[in-house]
Amino acid sequence: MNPDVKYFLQLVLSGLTKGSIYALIALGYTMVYGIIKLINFAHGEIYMIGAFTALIIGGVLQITTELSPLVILGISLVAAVFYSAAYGVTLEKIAYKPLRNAPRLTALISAIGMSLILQNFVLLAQTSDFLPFRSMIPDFSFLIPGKSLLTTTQLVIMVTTFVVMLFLTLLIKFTRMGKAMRATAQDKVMAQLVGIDINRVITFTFVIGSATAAIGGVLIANHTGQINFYIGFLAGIKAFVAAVLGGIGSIPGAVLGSFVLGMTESLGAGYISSAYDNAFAFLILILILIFKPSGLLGRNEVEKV
Amino acid sequence: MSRTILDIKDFSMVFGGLRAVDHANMHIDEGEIVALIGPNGAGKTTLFNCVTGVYTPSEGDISVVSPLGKSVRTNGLKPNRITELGLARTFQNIRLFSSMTALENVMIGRHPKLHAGIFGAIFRDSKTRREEEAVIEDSLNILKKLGLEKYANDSASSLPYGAQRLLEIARAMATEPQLLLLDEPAAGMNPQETRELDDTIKRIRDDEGITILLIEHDMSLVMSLSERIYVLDYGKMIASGTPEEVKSNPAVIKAYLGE
Amino acid sequence: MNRLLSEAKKSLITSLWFMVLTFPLLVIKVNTRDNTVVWRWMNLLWVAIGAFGLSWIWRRMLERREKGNTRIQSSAWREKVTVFASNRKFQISGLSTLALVVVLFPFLVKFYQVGIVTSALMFVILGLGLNIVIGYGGLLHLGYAAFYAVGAYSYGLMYLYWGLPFWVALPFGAVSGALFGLVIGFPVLRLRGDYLAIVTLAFGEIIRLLLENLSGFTKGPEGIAQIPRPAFFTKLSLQGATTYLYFIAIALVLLAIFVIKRLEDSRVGRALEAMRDDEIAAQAMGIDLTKAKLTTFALGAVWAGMVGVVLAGKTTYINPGSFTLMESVMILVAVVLGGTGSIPGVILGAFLVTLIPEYFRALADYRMLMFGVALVVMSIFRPQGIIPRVRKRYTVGGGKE
Amino acid sequence: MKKSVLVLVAMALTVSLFIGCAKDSGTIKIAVVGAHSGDLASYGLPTVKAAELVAEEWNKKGGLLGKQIELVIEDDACKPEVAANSAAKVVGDGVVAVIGHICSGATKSALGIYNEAGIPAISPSATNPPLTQSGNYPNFFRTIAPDDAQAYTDSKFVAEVLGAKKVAILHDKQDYGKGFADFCMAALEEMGVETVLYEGITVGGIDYSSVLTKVANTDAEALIFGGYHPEASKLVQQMTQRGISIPFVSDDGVKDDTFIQVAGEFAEGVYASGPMDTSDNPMYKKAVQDHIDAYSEDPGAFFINAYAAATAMMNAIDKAGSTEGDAIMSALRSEYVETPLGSISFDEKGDAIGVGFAVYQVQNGVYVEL
Repeated sequence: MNPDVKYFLQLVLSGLTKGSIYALIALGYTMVYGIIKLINFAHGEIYMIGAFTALIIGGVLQITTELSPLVILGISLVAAVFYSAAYGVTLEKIAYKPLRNAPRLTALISAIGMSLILQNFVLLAQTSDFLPFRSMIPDFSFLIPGKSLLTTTQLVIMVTTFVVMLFLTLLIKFTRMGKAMRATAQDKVMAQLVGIDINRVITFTFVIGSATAAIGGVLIANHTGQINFYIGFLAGIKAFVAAVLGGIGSIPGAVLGSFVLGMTESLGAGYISSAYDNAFAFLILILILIFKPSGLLGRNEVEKV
Repeated sequence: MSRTILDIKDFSMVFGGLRAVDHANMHIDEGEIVALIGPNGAGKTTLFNCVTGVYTPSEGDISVVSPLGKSVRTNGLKPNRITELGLARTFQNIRLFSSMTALENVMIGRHPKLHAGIFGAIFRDSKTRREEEAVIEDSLNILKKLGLEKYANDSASSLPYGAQRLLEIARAMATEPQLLLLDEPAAGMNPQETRELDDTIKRIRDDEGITILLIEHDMSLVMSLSERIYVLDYGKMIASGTPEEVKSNPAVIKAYLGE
Repeated sequence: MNRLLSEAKKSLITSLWFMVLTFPLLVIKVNTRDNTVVWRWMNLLWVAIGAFGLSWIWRRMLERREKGNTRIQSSAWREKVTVFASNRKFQISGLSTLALVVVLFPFLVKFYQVGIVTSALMFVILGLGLNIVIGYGGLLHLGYAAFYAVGAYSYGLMYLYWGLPFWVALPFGAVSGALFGLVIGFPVLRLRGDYLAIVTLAFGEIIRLLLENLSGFTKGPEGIAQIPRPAFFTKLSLQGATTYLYFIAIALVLLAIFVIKRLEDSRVGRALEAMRDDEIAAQAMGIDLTKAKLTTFALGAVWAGMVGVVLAGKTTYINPGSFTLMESVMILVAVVLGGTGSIPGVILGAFLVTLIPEYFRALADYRMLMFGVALVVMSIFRPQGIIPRVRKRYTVGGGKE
Repeated sequence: MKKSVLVLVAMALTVSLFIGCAKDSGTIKIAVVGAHSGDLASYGLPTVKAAELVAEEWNKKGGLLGKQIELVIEDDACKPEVAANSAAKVVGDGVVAVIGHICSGATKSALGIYNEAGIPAISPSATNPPLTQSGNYPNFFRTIAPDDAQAYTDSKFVAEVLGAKKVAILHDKQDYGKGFADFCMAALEEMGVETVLYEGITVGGIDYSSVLTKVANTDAEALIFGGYHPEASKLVQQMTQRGISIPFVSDDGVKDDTFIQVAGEFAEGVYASGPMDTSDNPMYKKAVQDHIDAYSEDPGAFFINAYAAATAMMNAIDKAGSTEGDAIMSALRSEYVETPLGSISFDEKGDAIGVGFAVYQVQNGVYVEL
């Protein structure tokens, strides 16, 4: 293969990996936004808590039991999903529900506060040090010839992102709850009038959004091999950028935005300099919003006058 | 014949395939009180929004004629530019500056008539000081004209509903418009308040010389106030004329009563 | 009695839920290297007791909030304070005492206290500046620290390349702050609310990244060292310079209060507030949103630019690490805590945010946690801040009361 | 009128709170300043413990110049703007010497204040070269070798031991990492080694595959990384996974047991430079043992350097026979003192003579000096 072409393909694959990583977090961001029109600033922290729970539960099982690694992976993943969802729902009840009719700015500040609380809770309850996160995904040996192109973990992340997106799209399009979610997203008052329990819908949205974050947390920790209390903040901001880029509130938008972001960073790093990868990410965000203020796939909401 | 202030020619507004207003024509002459009526969803507020620059019309021309007779095409102009041309409006769903007092709301209406910039504000030279004193004076006068002076220092959002509607009118008057566009000014008012509103609007026209275009559902108010009426139905202008002509127009009766 | 029981039941359920919720993070600590697990069961007990009590209080507070009790109480309370504060005699004696204390302060205390209070005063100015953007303009700006950086680097670079002194840099910092405000303002004109927040955040980060990466020009992460402290005709001793900086900060605070007060009371200030309350209605009143937004950004950034210069002159060393998103968030905390839009509120907020950690070192580790809690609690129960904005009243017949 | 009197009294009370208690001249005060809270606390706290142990030793022997040593401990959170305030505070407290600060940036903003007060400062960990080499900080000393010396050690190893002709250099865009990378590039150039890639990476990044693709796309024979262990462990893990097998050479920020713990199997074979191993030194053993006895845990980062710094500083005060800054500084420069790092003294610029770096490699999960 022509080395230049190979180089380009490798960068594209890196971009896809990054994109998939961002997408796993951005999906939850965008879902929550779609329903309550609030940037859940603490979403990154939910992702971090998912990773921490998996680490703790996995670690305990490894040390105190004789279970096989795959069983441990399964149990810790379930625990991570459960706890992230529980934290997500609790967070909504405490910090967002009382502010449903408050100005957006107030709710956003509450969300920033919640993000600080969760970060520092984990810092104080656990440690500020990085903790090793042993990869629990077995290496598929058949991939070894292509090792320099794609690692097993990367492949698993990409496939998972795709499956989660498909699942969420189907959920929203075809289930009863999905319909209720769409109705709530469009008009809360009308949704209530037609008998939708919007509290249940919102809780459900937080459960699903947080669960995807937990899956993301576990997979990404497998990829990076380490976690600390601060990972959620940085990842959260990137995912937030991706969601806004794609048009916040739109599921395919979140995935598209994530890929655009990942690709920009990867190609920018490959052909210009990786020192600027975050700068490229933010620059593309600003450029897209200047020309399309509601993001790539976002609906341009005309304010009712 | 008096001067035309607002001239709407062959105007359409399309929202993603939906024709909210379809090839409408309309003109308002100086000193008139004109009503725009029609069933819900007929496109009345959309027309208002296009005239005041909130939306840009899809097709056609909207022009405003200045007191000196210069005609300006307003399609695509920003709302604040249109306000400067002498159009002011109220909103169907009240949009007062809710954190401010009633008086401050009116003072903001004086904005286009004032000149102080940042440096004037900071150094407060004698010109700015005089201007500020005049703003308070003028705004209080406007409140008095509408009987709102007792609310001057009350938070706008704490006012009774009827008073909030009047405050919107006061705020719009503060911009010294030649044409005032009122979007359902009587909505939510009790009969007593509506009768008073009838008088108020007439007074605004007679004493201040402000031309008025209003959207209203209260037919008795429309019939008593307006000199001419336009009727919109499903985006089409189906009739226009004096109250009597419109009342007896079969198309209007059909639109309102259905078939 | 029944009510008490049902309340207890509710709190019990909450308490149990929090025990489940905090179980892995608070109780278990694994060390995968030594293969040891530490079980901290006592923590669970604290959570149980804490959650039981706090949830009880929380529900009470929510109930009171529903009824709007707090508002009535606070306004009655405020009425008294306002009457008291508007007493002419009190105003004069209070203000002159305050002025006396402010002037004498640096000569009464150890000089490091002067340094700390100067830092707090700098934060006050930052808060007042951000307050123009958030409190008056209603634009959520998450990249405010970038303007601060622009000011600091104005002085740093002007000194580095041309050897220019503090007093030349100060107005330049203000101007370059304002210019950067305009630069950021232009692209975000069409954006609203949440989109605006993320784009300002992005801008803030881009500026920091540029400072970090353009190391040929800005000295990159190594930072600029040996920036001189401001000189008063001649070079001052450390103590002298510290006192001098204190008075410079005091002067800037006074200037900021003066300018903001004047703006608040003017056509420009009213236009900004109208835009915050309702953009569409503001436009309908003839307010040019483009102009109003750019004015907001520039007026807000001026102060950060100036304080940036003071920072460079005070620490004598600057690097990009001082201007992170966290810094922007801390300024936001000060504004929200004290009272968005309220000058005394923001001053109090800035003092709380800077001085509490300074004088309660033992709590240093809990600092961010407490700020987080403060943000959430304030948003829910007192969104107007500790000292809310008091709107001016006019006597009918013109003039002020 | 009454009210204003009340206000005055209240104000006076507040002011008196600020003033605090009067100076006590019965002790010799030495400041220990560094990051003691937040996520960098683990770099700063071991220094406090080292200073406490050394001071206790002196105090047991009857103190310094006949007075007991009192440590004044201040937190600078590793931030320049906080460090300036902390420095002013300890100067105001009347300290005669400073052990700290921990981070180079914070050190730079504090040194001017100490200099004006004529107080010497000795850091166990601030490695930024201009601190000693610029001549701007005559009152600064350190018990750790500067970054350029470290970079030289690494570069020499890469050029001579590994025999690389072409290298790729990455850094984390931070003060320490980038400084190290820059010095490596300069030193390697002199040694005739070409730098084929020089690039910054973002701290906290999730995925470094793009930049590693770039590295793989060059014909570099070694990768030098300037930065800390979290990024290093992600880099080595992702390198191994994509089959990039060139040697990974890094700095003291990576020569940390946490790196081995986090990177696990991927850490094997990694080279990193660190202070020369003096663990055979009896004082070293004693210092570590004292720490274990006092705090029942192993000492943390820079503990030995800090122990040496505290020892050197207190010895200099003792030898100088005075608490005058100039006397202490000339004693630091002229006297050799036994420390866990060996017998050291300080050159004109303030760098320790006899303190250097060595290259280590991770072998079977531990760092081994080569």
